[in-house]
Amino acid sequence: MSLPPVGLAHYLAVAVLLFAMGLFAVVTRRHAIGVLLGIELMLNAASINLVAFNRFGPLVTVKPGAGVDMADGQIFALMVIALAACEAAVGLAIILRLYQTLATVEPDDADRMRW
Amino acid sequence: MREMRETRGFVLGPYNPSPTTGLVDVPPRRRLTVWNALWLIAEGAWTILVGHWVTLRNFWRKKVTDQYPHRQARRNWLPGPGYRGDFALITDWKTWELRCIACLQCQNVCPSGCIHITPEGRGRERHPVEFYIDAGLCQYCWLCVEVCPASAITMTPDYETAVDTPRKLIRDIDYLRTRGLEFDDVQRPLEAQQTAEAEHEDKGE
Amino acid sequence: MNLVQYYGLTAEQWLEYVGFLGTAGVALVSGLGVLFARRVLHAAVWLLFCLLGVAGLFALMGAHVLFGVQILVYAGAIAVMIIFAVLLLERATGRGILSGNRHLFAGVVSAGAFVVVMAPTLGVALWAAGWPSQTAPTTGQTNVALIGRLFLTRHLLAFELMSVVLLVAMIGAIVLARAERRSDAEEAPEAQGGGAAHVPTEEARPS
Amino acid sequence: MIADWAERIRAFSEGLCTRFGIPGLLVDVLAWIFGAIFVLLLITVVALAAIYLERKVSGYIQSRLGPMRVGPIGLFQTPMDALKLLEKEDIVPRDADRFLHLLGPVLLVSATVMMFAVIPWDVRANVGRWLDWEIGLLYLVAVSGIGMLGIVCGGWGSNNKWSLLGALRGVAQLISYEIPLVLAAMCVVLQAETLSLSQMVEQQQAGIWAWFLWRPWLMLPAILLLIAGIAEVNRTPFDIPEAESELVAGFHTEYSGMKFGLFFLAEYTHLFVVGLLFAVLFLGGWASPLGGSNLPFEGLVWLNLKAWIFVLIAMWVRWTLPRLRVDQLMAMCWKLLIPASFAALVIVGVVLMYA
Repeated sequence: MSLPPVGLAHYLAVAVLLFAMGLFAVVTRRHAIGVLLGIELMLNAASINLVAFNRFGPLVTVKPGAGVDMADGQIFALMVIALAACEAAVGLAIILRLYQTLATVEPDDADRMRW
Repeated sequence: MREMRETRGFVLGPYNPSPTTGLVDVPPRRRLTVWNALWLIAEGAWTILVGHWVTLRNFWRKKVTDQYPHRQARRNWLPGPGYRGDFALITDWKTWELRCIACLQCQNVCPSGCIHITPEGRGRERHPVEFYIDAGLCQYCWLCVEVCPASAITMTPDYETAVDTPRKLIRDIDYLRTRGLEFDDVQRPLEAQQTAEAEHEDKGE
Repeated sequence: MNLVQYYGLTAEQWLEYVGFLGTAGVALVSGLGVLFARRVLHAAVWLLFCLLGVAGLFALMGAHVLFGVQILVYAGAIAVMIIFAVLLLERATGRGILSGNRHLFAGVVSAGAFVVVMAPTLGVALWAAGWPSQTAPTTGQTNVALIGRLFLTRHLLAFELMSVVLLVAMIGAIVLARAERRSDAEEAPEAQGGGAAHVPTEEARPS
Repeated sequence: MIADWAERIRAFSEGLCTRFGIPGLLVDVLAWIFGAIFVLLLITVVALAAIYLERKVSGYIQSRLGPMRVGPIGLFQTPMDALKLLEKEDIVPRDADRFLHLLGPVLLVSATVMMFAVIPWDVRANVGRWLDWEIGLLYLVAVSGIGMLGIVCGGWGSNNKWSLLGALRGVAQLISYEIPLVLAAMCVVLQAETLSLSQMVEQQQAGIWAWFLWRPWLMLPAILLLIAGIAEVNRTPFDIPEAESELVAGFHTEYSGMKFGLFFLAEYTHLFVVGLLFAVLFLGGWASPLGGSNLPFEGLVWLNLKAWIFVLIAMWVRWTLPRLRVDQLMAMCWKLLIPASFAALVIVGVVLMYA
């Protein structure tokens, strides 16, 4: 029996599990901040994927043996982090605002625009 | 003219807010130009440097600490008049007996109940056979000394009263007598001592 | 010296394996912590550890800059911000915020469906021989220099756009989260001169 | 050639490996473990020494003698206090959040310990030679940000209003002062063109005049780093989070026993790390001010000397200046230090571009 060395699939597996956890949290959480936490988990799973494909994926073997400077996946992940910062800041501001106007923080209760 | 203003943020200068209103007496603001601001920063930096110079000087100065029990800079140091240290019962210098007449006034007046006296005899023969003061309970309020008609009890300026067991905090009559003999009552505030003596004489002892 | 030629892995691969298991374990266990913590505050703290675990995964994959940025921005700023928001809300509502679940069935179904769809990946990772994992041959350029160069050449536009987005988000967040103040608090301090009776208090503001 | 004592440690662990039949790759693991043990011993000694020094310095500045009783000149006072803290009861308030209450000191201390990983102690000698990272400075800054979470957790978890206020103030202060700190460090990065701390040191190796401190355009960043560094460890002109006169003891009001001791440990270790950072960035790190030389352990001695000088300066500042008010603190950061550090960054960039 031989064990596969740590490769793309391992990181993808971690990302899958993290994404599933995030999805579960987003769907089930009652509290808006809980939803936000789930979104952060999903974003992290996505950036793990990006970096893993950058590291192990076919991109790096465009010119085999020559050595390629390919860090596009890392750059994408950096942008994901920056956007996550924006998203968290704006999201938290919205949540605080929601509490100030509606005195609730449950996304299900904010249904004024529905009718 | 100075006016009271609410301040916000960074106030340059030694303006202290009033304790009652929380407002600050600020001179009317001049326009803060760049040079002005730079000058303020430089001035602040200079004052900080001066402060550091002061502490540095103190750093090298001779230290004033007296490492008391190990090394004593001043031998036989006594605290100032009126210091309330260990207790003592005063022995009369004529009869060589305790002045205490066991009237129990100190025991009654003591707010913390730290005095316990067993009297014996009647009239002029009345004297204490046992006289306990619990120094752990005592709050050094001086009431027993005030109330004593015979000026028999006092507090000496002895400050080295530390003991190693709580039991030793309870001073018995022999201890108190010895303290009184060691210190007599010369350390009492002079006027209090003289008036006490005078009253003692007046009563026709 | 050939102690660990087990399971067809070299010593280096074993080391990587151990490191991977450790960091992935941290990430996944604290992810579960995020799910099952009773209080939202605890969930946020678990999220912090999850982010640190993900940062460890980045470091294992050679993305060192990303590792630093993940810790600096995600763990140091975003997690703190979320924790702060939770604290503010707990102060405002006056009770601990519990992370109750609502659409439990829907959550289980969606997450389960996702995992089922992605099951081949998991299977490959755990049992199969694994996808060929080529490691990038490098030119000796450090990760920092590489990313810096890429940011200023190929991804310049995205880089600039990102800064604009950050600025917009910052301003937007400030505008959104700012409580409505009473008008007199907005006035310049010169307008309140001489008013010894006017002592501004924090309690005057809503919540 | 500098005697490479890191090589000796490595040789020692290689010897261990051949002795016990451990595969060659694990030599690095062993070296990491030795490095970790070194750091753990170091922070204990450093914290004890720094606390002793603080007491002595404060005493001398106030014309006192400081601790004199235990040991020769009071040398054993701090170890005895540490022992006392160890044996004291660990009290957790009744309604406290036990998880967060425990997490606070743990996070703070671990963040501080992790910062030691990238410090270049000597030529090519970090913890286990592995963490001479290309992102050294970024790592240092990032990890120090985790400590702030420890303050929040501790302050909130103790369920005490003083703790909470202290924690909020502390985090506000740390976040604010991290900006000038990082910007001042970025000036050095512009000069050195690298984030790796050991490469920065290598550029200042030639002697005392090669230090970055003497470049005229780097003097302002040095001052900014000094101020922001002192603020970053919550020391007295900036110790708003634990202002005794307002909040009882700030975020560690409700701590006792060894958790309190951990807060102390973290504070003084963090101070030392900031000293090390300052020494590496501006004072040439392990490089001798006399130029090259080849005594064993020389780099370690020089680096420690420079860091301790920073620690002494921080103590001098602490016992000289009074505490700032909260608004003064924030105003100083946002209105003075941050513009100044941006200006410094621009100046350094322009100078380096045209020089």
